[in-house]
Amino acid sequence: MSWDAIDSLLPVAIVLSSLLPGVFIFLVDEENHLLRTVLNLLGAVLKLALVGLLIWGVWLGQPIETRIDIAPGLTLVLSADALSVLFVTLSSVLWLITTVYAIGYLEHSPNRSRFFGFFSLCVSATVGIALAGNLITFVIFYELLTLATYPLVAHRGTPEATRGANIYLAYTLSGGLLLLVGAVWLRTLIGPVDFTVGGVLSGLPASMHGQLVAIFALLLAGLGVKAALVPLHGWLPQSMVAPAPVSSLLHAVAVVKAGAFGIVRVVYDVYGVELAYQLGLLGALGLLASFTIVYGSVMALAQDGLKARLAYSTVSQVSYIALGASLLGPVATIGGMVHLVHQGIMKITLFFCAGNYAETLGVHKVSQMDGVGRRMPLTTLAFTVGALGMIGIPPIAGFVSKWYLGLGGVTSGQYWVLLVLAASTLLNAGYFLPILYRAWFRPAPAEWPKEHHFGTRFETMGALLWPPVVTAVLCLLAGLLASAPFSPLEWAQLIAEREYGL
Amino acid sequence: MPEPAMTAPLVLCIVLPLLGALFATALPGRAVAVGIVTALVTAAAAVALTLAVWEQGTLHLVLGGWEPALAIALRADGIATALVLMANLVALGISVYASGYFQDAIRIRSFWPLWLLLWAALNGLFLAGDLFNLYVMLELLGISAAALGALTGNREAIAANLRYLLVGLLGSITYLLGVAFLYTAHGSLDIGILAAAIAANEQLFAVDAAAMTLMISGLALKAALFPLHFWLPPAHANAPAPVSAALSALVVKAAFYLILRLWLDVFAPVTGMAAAMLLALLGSAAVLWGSWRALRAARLKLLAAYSTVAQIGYLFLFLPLLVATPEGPARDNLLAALLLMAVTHGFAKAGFFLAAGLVQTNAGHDRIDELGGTAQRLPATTFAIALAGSALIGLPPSGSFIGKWLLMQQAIATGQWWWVVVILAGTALAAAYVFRVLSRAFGLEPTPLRFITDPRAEVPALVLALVSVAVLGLASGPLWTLLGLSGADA
Amino acid sequence: MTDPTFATRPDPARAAERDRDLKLLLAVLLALLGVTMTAIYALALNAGAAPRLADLALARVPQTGVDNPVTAVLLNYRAYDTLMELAVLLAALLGIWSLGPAPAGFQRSGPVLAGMVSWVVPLLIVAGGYMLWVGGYAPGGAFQAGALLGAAGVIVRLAGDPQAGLPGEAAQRWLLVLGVLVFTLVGLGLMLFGAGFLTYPPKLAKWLILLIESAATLAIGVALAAAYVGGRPTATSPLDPRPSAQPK
Amino acid sequence: MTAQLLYGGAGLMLFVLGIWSFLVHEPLLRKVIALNITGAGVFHVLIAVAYRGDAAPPDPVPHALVLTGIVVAVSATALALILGARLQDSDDDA
Repeated sequence: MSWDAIDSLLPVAIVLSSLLPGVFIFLVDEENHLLRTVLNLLGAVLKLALVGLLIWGVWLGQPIETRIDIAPGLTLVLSADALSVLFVTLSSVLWLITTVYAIGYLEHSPNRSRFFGFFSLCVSATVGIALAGNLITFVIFYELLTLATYPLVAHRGTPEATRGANIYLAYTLSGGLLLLVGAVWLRTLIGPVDFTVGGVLSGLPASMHGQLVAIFALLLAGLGVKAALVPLHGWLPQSMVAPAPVSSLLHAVAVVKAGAFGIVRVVYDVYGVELAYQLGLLGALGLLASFTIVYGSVMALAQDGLKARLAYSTVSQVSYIALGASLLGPVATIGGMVHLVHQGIMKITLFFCAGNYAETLGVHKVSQMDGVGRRMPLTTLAFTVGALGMIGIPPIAGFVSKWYLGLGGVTSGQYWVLLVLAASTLLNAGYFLPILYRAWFRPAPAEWPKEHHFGTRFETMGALLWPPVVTAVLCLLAGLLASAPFSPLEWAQLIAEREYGL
Repeated sequence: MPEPAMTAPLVLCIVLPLLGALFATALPGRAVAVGIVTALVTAAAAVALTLAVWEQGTLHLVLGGWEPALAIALRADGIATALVLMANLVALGISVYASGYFQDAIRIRSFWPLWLLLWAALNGLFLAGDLFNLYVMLELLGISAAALGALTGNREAIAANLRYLLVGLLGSITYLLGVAFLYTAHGSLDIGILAAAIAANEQLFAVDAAAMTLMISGLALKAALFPLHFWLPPAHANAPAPVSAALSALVVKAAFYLILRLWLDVFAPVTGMAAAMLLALLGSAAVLWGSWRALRAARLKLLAAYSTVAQIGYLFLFLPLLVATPEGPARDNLLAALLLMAVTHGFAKAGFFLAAGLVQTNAGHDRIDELGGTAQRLPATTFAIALAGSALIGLPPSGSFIGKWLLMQQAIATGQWWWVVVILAGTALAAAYVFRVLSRAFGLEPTPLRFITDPRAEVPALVLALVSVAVLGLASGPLWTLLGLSGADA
Repeated sequence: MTDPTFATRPDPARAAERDRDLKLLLAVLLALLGVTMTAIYALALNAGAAPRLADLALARVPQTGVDNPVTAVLLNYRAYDTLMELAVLLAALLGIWSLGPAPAGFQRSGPVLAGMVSWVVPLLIVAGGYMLWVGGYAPGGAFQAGALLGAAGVIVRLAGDPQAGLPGEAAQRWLLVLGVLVFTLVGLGLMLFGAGFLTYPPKLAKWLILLIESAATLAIGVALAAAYVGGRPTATSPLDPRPSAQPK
Repeated sequence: MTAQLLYGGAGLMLFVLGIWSFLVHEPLLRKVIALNITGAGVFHVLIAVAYRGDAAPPDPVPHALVLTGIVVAVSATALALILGARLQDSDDDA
C-alpha cells in the first residue's frame, strides 16, 4: 500500500484500535474472560503495529494527517510529528505491557468489563492527545481522558475510592474549563490554532501581547492540573486509591504526561519558544516547575505509603519535562523530551512493583518493606533499577535526562537549574535509598501482612512479574543504548532539531 | 403552485400522527401496535421532509389553494426542519420505550392517543407559517402535554399538571393578544407577510414592540424562562418517564422555537440590544439557578427537570450575540450553534429521562442518595445517564460542546465576555450535578453479568444519549447545510 | 420554590400585610399595562391596514362552496385551523378520560322533568340539524350544532342517565374521532387526487364541507356531552362494575 | 373607530382584570374563570377589529378566529375543571 493511502488513515486508525475494542468490551458478558482478553490484546498489538508504521513514516518525513470537519471552521486534526510519535509510542508500548499486568492483577475481581472498557478508552484518549494536530482536537481528547479516567479511579467502589475520584474530577474538570476558555480565546484571536513548529503567534502585533499572556495563564492552569504542577497537584496523591494498573499507566504515564505534553505543545508549537521567552512566560514556567520539583520531593520524603511516596515523586519528576520546555535552547529541550519517555518507563516499573508487593504480600507501606528483596527478588530488582534511575545513577535512563537538563541549563546560562537538579537528586536519594536498604538488607518479618500464593514457581503470578521486569530492562536499555538509532534520546534530538530548525 | 409530491412530507408529518391518534382512540385494544406503526411512518415522513429541504431548500405550501394572505401556510425552512427531525427521532425512541413502559391497560389506552396528538401538535407547531394556527397548535400541545403529565394519577402529578395547564393557558392567551395586535396593525396572520409589513411600516413600531412583548412573554412562560420556570420542575418530575422525556426534550423546545422564529423572522426590525440583553440576563439567571437547584435536588427526575430550566437558559444567551454580530459567517456559526445546542439537548434530555425512568422502575424510587445499587445493576442505563450527562455538561465530543465553543467564541469576539463567565459557572455546576449521580454508580454491589438487561427500554435511552454525544458532536457539519448557512472560518 | 400564583404563606399576620402590598403593586402595574395597551391599540386601529383581510375574504366567498363568510373562513380558507381545533377538543376529552372513570350520575328525574326532557331533547337535536344546515349561508355551523347536541346530552345526564344518553364506549370512541377522521381523510383524498391537502375543487366544495360539518357536529356533540360526564365510560373500568347505561 | 376603541378597550380591560384575578385568587375555580375572562378580553379585541362601520359587512376572519378560540378555551376549561375535581377527590381521600 502506498503512503498516500495510508497517511490520512493511520492516525485515526491508531485511535480506533483501542477505542473500538473498548466499546465492544463494555458489551462483553462479565464471565466471558477469554473474549475480553482477546479483544484487549488484539487492540494493544494492533495499535503497536500501527505505531511502528507511524514511526517509519515520520522518520521518512511523510506528512501523516487525518482531518475531519466536525463543524464549519472546527476541524479535528490528527497528525503525527516527531513529538507526537514519542508520546504515542510510549503510551502504546506501555499499554500492551500494562494490559497484561492488569489481566493478571484483576483476575477474579469484580466489574472487569467496565474496567477494561474504560481502560481502552483512556488509551484512546491519550493517543488522541498525542496525535492532536490543533488546539481544539487537543482539548477534546484532553477532556475525554478526564472522563475515561474517572471510572477507573472510582473502580474499587469504596468510599475512599469515590472520594478520590471526585477530587480528581473536580481538579481536572475545572482545569479543563480554563483550558477550554484559553483555547476559545486564542481561536477568536487568530482562527484555527494548528500546532506548527516554531509557533503560530509570532506575527501578532505587540498590542495583543497582554492577551497572549492571559491566554497562556489560562492554558497553563488547565494543563498544569494534569501535569500536577504545584499548587494544582492535590488530586494526584488522592487518586492513588485506584487499582495498581491504573496508577501505573494513568498516573505515571497517560494523565500526568498529557498535561506535560500539552505544556510542551503550547510552548513550542503554539507560542513558539522565542515568543514565549520574550513574553517572560518561560521564566514563570521554569520557576513553577522548579518549585514543583523540589516540593514534590520534599513531600515524598514524608510519605510512608509506598504509592503515596511514588505519587509525590511523580509530582516532582513530571515537572522535569516542563523545566526542559522552559529553558531556551535545544539541549534543554532534548532533556525535557527524553524525560517524557524515561520518567514513564521508570515510574511504571515502580508502580508495577508496588502493585506486586501489595497483591503478593499485602505490603502497602514503606515501613512494611523490610526484607521484601529476598522474598521477591526479581520484583525488587526491577524496583531497584527504577529507583536508581529516578535518582539519576548512570547508566539508567534517568541519568540521561538529568544530564541533558543540566547541560541545557548551562548552555542557556541558567545556572540555577543545576542547583534545582542537585537538590532534587539528593531528595530522590533520600526517599528511594531507604526503601532499597530495607528491601535488601533488613531481615524479613516472620509473617507478611497478607500473603497470597499463586502456585507458580516464581515469586508471584507471571502476569504480574514480567511487566515490571520488562520495563526495568527498558530503563536500562534506554540508558545504555541512548545513542542507538530510534532510541528515545535520538528521537528527542530529532524533535529538538526540528523545533529549532537545526 | 408547487408539486404536491414535493410538499407531501410537510402535510404528512402532521397528518400521520393525527391519524394514528384517531385509530389509537377508536381501537383501544390495539393502541400499542397503532402507536408503533404511526411512530415509524411519522419518523419516516420527517426524514423525507429533511431530505426534501436538504435538496431544495425551504418548502412552502399554502393550504387550500388560496392567496397566501387568506389561507394558512405550512413552511419548512432549515431551522424548522432541524427541529422536526430531532423531535421525530426522539419521539420514535420515546415510543419504543413507552411500548414496554406502561403495564396497565387503562394507562396504555390513555397514553397512546394523547401522545400521538402531542406529536402531531409538535410537528404542526414547527411547520406552521401562520400566527393564529400557531396558537391552536400551542393549545393542542399544552392540553395533550398536561393530560399526559397527569397520567401517573398521583396527587403531585395532578396538581403540578393542573398548574402547568393553567399557566400554559395564560401564556397562550397573552400570545394571542399579541397576534390580535398584529392583525389590527398589519391585517395579516401569515409570518412572511407580517415580516414584510413590519419592516415596511416603521411608524407602527410601538404596536409591533407591544405585540412582540406580549407574544414573547407568553411564550417565555411556556418555555419556562427564569423566573417563569416555577411550574416546570414539578410537572416534569412527576410525569411518567416517557412523558417527562417528551415534555423536557421537545415541548419546552417548541415554545423556545417559536420565540426564536418570532425574533428572527417576524420582529427582526423591532428587536434590539435592550430586549436581547434582558432575555439573556434572564437566561443567565436560569442557567445558574436551574443548575444550582439541580445540584440540590433530592430526586433524579427533579434534577433532570431543573437541568432543563438551565439548558433553556443557555439558548437565550445567543440573542444578544445575534444582535451584535453582523450578517456573515460568524452569525451563521452562531445560529447553527444555537440550533445544535437545542437539538443536542433534545436528544440528551430524552435519553436522560428514559434512563432515569428505568432506574425508578427498578429501584421503586428515584432518590439520588439511595440509587447506588440500582445504578450498578443496570450498566447500560447508567451508561446512558453518563452519556446524556456529558452532553448536558457540554463535554466533548457532544454537540453542546461545539455549541458552547462557538457561543464563547462569539461572546469574546463581540466583547460580551461576561456570558463566558456564566457559561463556565453553569458548566461547572452541571458537571457537579451529573457526577453527583454518577459517583453513586461505583460501589460494592455484585457485578452485573450483562451490559444490557432490558433492550426495549435501554436501547432507546442509549441510542438517544449516544446521538447527543457522538453523532452531533463529531458530525455537525450537515446542520449548517440544512440551515442553508455557509459558516466556515469566522 | 418561588411560586407567585400558588404559594402558601406561613406567617399569617405579616404575610397578609405583604400580600396586600404585593397586590397593590400588581394592581398598579396591571392598570398601567391596560392603559398602555389601550393607547397602542388605538394607534394600531388608526394607522393600521384598514380593510385587512375583509375585502379579500368576502370577494372569494362565491368560490368556497358556502355563502356564509364566517363558514367560508372556518371550513375553507382556514379549514386547517378548524381541523386542529377539533383535535384540541379530542385531546381534552382524552385527557378527561385518562383521569379516571366517570363519577356517579344524578338522581333519576321525576315525571315532570322527565316529560320536559323527552320533548326538549328531540327539539335540541332538530335545532342542531337546522344549525348545521343554516351554517352554509347564515350564522351557524358545526360548532353551534354540536353545542346544541352537547347541551342535549347535559340535560339527559341531569335528568338521571349517568351516560348522558351516549352509546357504549366503543361507539363513543368512533363518534369522537369521526370529525377529525372525516376531515383528515377528505384532506388527504384531495391531496391524493392532486388538488392539495384540504384544497376543495369549487364544484365539490359544498358537499365536502357539508360532509365534514356533519361528522364534526356529531363528534363535537359527543365530546361535549362526554366531557360533561367527566370520566371514562364506566363499563370498561374494572374499579367500577356498574353496567353502562344504555341509550334510551 | 370610537366604537371599535371602546369595545376593544373594554376587551383589554377584561384581559387585565382576568390576569389580576388569576394571580390574586387562590381557588381553582376562580383561576379558571379568570382565564376565561382573559380569553374573552382577547376575543373582544378581535371582534372589535372585525367591525367596519354599519355599512360594510364585518371582517369574517377575526370572527372565525374567535369561534375557534372559544372551542379551544372550552376544551381547556373542561380539562382544567376535571383535573381540579380529581385533585379534590384525592384530598378528600387523604
